[in-house]
Amino acid sequence: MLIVVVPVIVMTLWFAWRFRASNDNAIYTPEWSYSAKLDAVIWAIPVMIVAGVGYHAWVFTHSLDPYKPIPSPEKTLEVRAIAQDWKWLFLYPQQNIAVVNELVFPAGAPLRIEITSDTVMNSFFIPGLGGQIYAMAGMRTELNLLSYEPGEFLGRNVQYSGAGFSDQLFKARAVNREDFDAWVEKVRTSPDALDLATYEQLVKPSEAHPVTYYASYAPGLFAATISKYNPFGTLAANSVCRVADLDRSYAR
Amino acid sequence: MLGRLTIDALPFYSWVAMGGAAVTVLGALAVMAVITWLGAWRYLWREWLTSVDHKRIGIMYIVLALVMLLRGFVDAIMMRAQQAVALNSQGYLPADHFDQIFSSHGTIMIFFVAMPFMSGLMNLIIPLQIGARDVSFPYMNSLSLWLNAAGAALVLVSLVIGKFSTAGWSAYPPYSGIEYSPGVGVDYWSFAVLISGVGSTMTGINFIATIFKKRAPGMTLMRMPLFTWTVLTSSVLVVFAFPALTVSAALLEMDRMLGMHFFTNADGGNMMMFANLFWIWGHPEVYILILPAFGVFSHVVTTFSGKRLFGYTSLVYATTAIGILSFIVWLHHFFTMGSSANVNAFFGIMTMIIAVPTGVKVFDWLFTMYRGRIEFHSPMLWTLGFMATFVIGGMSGVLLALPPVDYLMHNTTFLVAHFHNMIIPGVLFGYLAGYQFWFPKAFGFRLNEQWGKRSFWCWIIGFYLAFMPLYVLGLLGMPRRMEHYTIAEWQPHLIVAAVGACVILLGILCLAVQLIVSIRQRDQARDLSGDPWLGRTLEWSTSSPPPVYNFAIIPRVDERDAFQEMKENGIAYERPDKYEDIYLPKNSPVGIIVGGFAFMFGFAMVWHIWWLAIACALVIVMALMVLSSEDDNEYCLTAKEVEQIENARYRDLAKAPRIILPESEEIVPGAPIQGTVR
Amino acid sequence: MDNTHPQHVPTRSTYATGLVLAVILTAIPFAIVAFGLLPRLPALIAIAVAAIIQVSVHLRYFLHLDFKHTPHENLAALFFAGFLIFIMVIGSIWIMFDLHDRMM
Amino acid sequence: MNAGHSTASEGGASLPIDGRDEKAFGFWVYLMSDAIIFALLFATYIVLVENTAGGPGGKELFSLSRVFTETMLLLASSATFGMATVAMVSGDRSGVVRWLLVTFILGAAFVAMELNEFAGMIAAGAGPDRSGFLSAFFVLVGTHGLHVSAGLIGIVFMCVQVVTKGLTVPVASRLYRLGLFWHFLDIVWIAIFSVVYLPGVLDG
Repeated sequence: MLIVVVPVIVMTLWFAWRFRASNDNAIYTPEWSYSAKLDAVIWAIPVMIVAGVGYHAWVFTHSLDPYKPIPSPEKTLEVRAIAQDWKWLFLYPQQNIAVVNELVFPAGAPLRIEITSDTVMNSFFIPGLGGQIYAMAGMRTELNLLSYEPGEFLGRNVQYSGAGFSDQLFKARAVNREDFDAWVEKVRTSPDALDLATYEQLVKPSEAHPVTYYASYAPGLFAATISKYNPFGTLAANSVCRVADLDRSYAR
Repeated sequence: MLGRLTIDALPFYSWVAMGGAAVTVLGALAVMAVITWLGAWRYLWREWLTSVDHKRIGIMYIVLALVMLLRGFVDAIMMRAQQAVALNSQGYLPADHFDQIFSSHGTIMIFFVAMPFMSGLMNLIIPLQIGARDVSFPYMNSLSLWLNAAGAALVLVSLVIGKFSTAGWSAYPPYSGIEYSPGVGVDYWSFAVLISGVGSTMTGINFIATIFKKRAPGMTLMRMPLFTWTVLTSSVLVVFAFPALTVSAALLEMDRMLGMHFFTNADGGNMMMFANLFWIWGHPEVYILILPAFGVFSHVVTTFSGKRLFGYTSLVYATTAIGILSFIVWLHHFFTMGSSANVNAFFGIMTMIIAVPTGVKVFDWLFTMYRGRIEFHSPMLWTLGFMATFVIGGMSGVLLALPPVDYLMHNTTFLVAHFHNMIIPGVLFGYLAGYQFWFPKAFGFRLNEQWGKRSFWCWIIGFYLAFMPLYVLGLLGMPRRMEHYTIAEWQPHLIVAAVGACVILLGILCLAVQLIVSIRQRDQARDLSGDPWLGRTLEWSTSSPPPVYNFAIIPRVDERDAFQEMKENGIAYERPDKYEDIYLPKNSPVGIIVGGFAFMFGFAMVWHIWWLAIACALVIVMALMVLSSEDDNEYCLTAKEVEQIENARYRDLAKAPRIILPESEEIVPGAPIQGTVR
Repeated sequence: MDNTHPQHVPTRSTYATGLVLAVILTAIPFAIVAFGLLPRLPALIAIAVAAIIQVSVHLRYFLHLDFKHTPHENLAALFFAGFLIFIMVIGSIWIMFDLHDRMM
Repeated sequence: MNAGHSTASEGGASLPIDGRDEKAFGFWVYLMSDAIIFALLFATYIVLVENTAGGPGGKELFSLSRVFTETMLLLASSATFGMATVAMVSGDRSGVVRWLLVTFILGAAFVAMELNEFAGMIAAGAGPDRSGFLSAFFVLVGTHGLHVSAGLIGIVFMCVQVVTKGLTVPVASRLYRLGLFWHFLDIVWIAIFSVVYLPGVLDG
């Protein structure tokens, strides 16, 4: 694209200087208004660039589809994310633990996140790790991520959602497998459990919510959050079952 | 009796809000006081507010746009100031107030600055440029103006009574739904948008009819000036895209007022449909705004290069291609909602295809400059600034059109920088170039060049300072609409951006000074010829300001650059053998009355004052019935009166420098290009 | 105004023809649905075809559109509107049902 | 179009009733814009039609015989409006008023039937606030009904003008545009019964 941008900027400045009215040496052709060759060139160059970029757009849009699982010999970690006012709740169905505003996962292993919202539209985004995707009530979106190296990222909601929006962020940490297991154990020692009553308290609006660990969570919580908004309708009914099945199958 | 309007609606909750309200109220009172002091109410009412003359309506639109530009800019500078200081602190604005500010900034700049500015230039120039005496529907034209003004007034009133929306200019549900935004803010947004939207749609219809039906004899479609072409395309887009805005805002109000479930979280609503509908309008809207600016650039480049436009046919095809393609790209505003790769890739590629005709346009302007004699008047500077800056925005646009990139950049300040990069150098520079270029046509004297150039340099430097850091911040992952933040790395960039906003403020002040200085020195800058820049199209063939009937004799057109051709053939300024009676539309108060009641209707709906809403609706319907059954709404300007006006015009022409009157056959000293060509 | 084209004057018989055709084209789809004459998909196609034909009947006999007398700009507006209706409706349906599939 | 007072009968061939007139063209463009509004309401309906949120669907709510009667009323009203246009061309003032009144009665009957349908649905707990499907149904069909009602006001308004002013060129031009509007609403109705009612009651 710089093939166009740089020449345009250069030509703008150069033509403006070269053909200034006070420059008597410059040629002046007031009637010259068409050249088939030039016309062909100025259509052809953008067409070729767009054809090239468009081809790559098609290929990469498909290969980088966030729903596409990332192939890896490692076992995929499943996480369910629920957007709330103004925090993120993460459920780990394989570990049966729940965490607010912290996402820890093993480096080198694929991370598959299913996302919904228990409030307005949010957008789940960990800049530096991958792309974003919207979180919407009664619906389920998906994001597949992978961090090759251990590291710390800042994740957040980037779709404006109200007064507490600026502080709706969480730490995303990619850690070694041992550290991850240790972290899971730490969460499991938490005295709190996320039962439905606790969830009802948690979902109330709160700003800059501290990191909170829950040693377990109510089974089917993620599916229940979706069907809270979408209990009827043919499409929804089928899919809620599907999500519920998923949740159950991951529970150990 | 007063719905949900109580004394709590007054902004006693914060000093900043009270200050804003006070400025608004005092400003309005001051304007009224000045008018009273000048004893100008009667004059204003008779000659301006009830006028159906397209030139005066155009000027009133531009006044509206410039006033609202100030308001929108105050919002901008408050946001930049907040973000410059709000590292690990709340800054000086609470979140609720900051959110109102970014919502009103976007709403005002798009609906009440860009749209009226565009309508203003269209009104002022199109009938002159196609050799017509007025638009097709002059009464509807006045109605459009006052409906736009009513929408703008609603937004201004929200500053004093109640609060504005916090849901952003695009008001995405469910956040904008009644459950999450129970106040009046979103209602202010939607009624302002709906009322002004009706006005804009009527403007679109009016200009399609005008351009199709009122062109001077001989002006075929492929002889129309480029500005006329772009306005035609843009009007077509208005007529076919605004219904989508109307539908999305109206359905949102149905949800809010009648408890329906179009976009709610539960009970069968589908919030994604709002985004879909809103952007079916939203994307063409970008081209609605920018195409007329492209038209202005085409005229400025040809005039100040003293050359024919290069590649006219290509430019026309590029314009219409952009118009059609703009309807097939809307999904790129919500790639990240999670559509499948096929859908995203399709809309991404369609979006990139728009870059082709846009690129062609830029090259055509460049080759118009090539081997020309370029004079650097201020409109030309705005144009050059546009060309050098717009391509950067174009490049970031193509990047954002790549779905995998958009997943990373959407909702960040990169996006903010991108669309400001399209709208400031593209749209606003275009309109300001048009303002500087056509000001002498509207008022009969030129604007001060010095201050115009100062303003340009402030704007362009300010623009780079304000928005290049936002590109960087977007790459660093900073989301848009942050009231405060915790990352120290961001702050230096935000401080630079705030400085940039201050430089733009200087640019706006320069524009104000330019206007004042030019009015005071107007006698030195009189445009007696009606053709101050050696223009090439018909608007320059009549006097500045043009007589109320524009053309005593409707010109005949044989060429693209009609007026240039007349000058070269020595038939410009020819006196006709005799003049004819001219019928013109009488002024009418219906436009401003309907506008006033539409404002009250909107206000009543916002506050649920149902009896007032019904009463206003009835008055509006009745006023429209009266207007539509009016048979005898023209008055006659007799041939004698026309002759008197024209005689005065020829006396001025004889005094004008650089003008060759056909009778004298003598070249006035100092006449540059014209007459020596060929 | 251009009066060289002979005016297309509406007559009683054009409206009568239009009415008869419209009634027939209404009766067919209603009959298909009321008496269950066709399975769902063919029935939907039949309804759509009858509707499209009936719209053209209305345009021809009630709105007096034809390619000879109607001004080009009116036809252009109509076709452009038709094109955009197609884009907007089909586009919306494509997008929304795709999103449905991915999210539910 | 400056000659405000010549009557249609003497104007003969220059009657502004063929879309070539500036105002007719402007009105035509408005109709196209309105068509887009309807198209988007249709799209919204199609997207939301399954979202009954446990409430009743089309099959339980729609009555084919009612819709068929409504359709016949509208089709007949289009033809009678046509007769008014024919009367206008031949300069038959009382004919115009007579046919307009017939059209008014047919149109009013249509609106009455539709209001009756709406009232029944709301009384049965199937109001527009029940589900996304019903919101979309009421707004789509209601918008059409609102247009028809506006057309009815227009018919009364034009009758008064024909009686008081006669068939002048401006009156004829307004009547022509009202006719365009009326016929246009018929086309929208075809789409409504083909997209909303018939598929709604069709066996799945």
